[in-house]
Amino acid sequence: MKVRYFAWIRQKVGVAEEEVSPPADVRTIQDLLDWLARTSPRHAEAFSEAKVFGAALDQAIMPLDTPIGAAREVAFFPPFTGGL
Amino acid sequence: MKVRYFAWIRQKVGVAEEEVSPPADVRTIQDLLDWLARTSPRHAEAFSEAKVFGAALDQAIMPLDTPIGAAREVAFFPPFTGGL
Amino acid sequence: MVVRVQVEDFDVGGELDAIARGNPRIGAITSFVGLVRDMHVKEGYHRDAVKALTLEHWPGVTDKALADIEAEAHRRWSLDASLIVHRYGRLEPGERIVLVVAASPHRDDAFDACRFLIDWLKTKAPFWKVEDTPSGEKWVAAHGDDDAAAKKWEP
Amino acid sequence: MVVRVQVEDFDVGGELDAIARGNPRIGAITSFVGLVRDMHVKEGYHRDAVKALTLEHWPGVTDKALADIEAEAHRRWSLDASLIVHRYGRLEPGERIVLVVAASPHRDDAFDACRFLIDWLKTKAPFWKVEDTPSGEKWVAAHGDDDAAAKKWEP
Repeated sequence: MKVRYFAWIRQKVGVAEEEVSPPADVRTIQDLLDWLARTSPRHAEAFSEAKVFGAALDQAIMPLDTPIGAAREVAFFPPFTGGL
Repeated sequence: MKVRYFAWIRQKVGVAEEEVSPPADVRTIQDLLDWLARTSPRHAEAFSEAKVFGAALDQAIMPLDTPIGAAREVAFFPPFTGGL
Repeated sequence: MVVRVQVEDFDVGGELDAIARGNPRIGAITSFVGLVRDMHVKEGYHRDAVKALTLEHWPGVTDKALADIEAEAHRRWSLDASLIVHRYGRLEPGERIVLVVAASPHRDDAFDACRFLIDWLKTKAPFWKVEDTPSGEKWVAAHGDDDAAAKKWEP
Repeated sequence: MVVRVQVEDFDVGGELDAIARGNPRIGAITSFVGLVRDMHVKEGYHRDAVKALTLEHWPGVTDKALADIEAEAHRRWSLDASLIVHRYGRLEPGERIVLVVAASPHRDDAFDACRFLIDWLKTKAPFWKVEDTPSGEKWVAAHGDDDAAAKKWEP
């Protein structure tokens, strides 16, 4: 499964994307997030921020309690700040 | 006293402005309007329209019941229709 | 605060560039351009093809009326700049009639002020329009909608 | 309905001309331009000078998100044309970030749709901003104001 990071999450984790193989008990996006936080200190720090993350499954934005199912790509990003 | 007309009022009266000398009992703008309507068939027709006129004394918009006082110029115009 | 009443067309891009130039406080520029339409639709049923329209105004008074409207917008909102350009004379379908611009640090002020400017302009500045239609010249009547739009800004 | 996400600057006047060209139904064009400010003011007390900001986006996804927002505007209002141009990359104070345009026969639709487009864009399109300030890089946090602005368009 590919995981992608955007903006300051990417900066903190240190990579824009990575291939991961989470265990079978990682069912939802939130499960994946918790599991990723344990994979390295950088991940732990990136995911410790008390901010609300957005996430997407195969480029479609989904709530964190959504089951990952057969999605091939999960993306994590901070709230959008486009416009002026 | 100078009287000015705009838009279709000007077209109906046939002149853009004229010098008039109304009698002493013409006190308000409405008095002047009623008096002008009797000065010619064109004036009568221009002022017979059941529209609300706007008026100005010396270029300041005023209600029709305003006394003319020492104003040197009275203007009559239909509602404004600028913009797109 | 700039007001211009003119026969000539205006350059929208140039005006928008000029309004923000040298003022890095400005984050938001809202603009409105009004164009001559080829059709006059009244109350949803009466339709007239429009070959052209001719705008008449009251020289000397129009500028002051527009400047007053602009000053009122600056009293009500936090604006760094504003502009009203209004043409008069004969205009054909597709031609620009009016440009209204409001610039502010934030977009709420810019949007509200821009809309206020065009709403008040329509009912408070001495312009009159006559349409050249296949059935002859027709003076445009004031719209109740415009009065309502202007009234929503009353205190 | 046009959406562009690009590094290059855009020509506001040219875009506005193009949007109305050949469609004499259009009477009203409302546009919004967002510019980089030299100052970031948060909650009225925290101020940072901004030397530049860098916009990151999600290639492939951004275009679709903007097109969806535009389609929603066309469902809600009577629009003849609309345009969103959003830049990414490094931008300095005074530079244009975003252009939003809505064109309609009447001004109410054009104003409402234009404001809707920028309000939704800010909360629903995948852009992120990082500011280059004297005290280092600072990622811009989402504003509660923007969420509130987007929410007012919820059904």
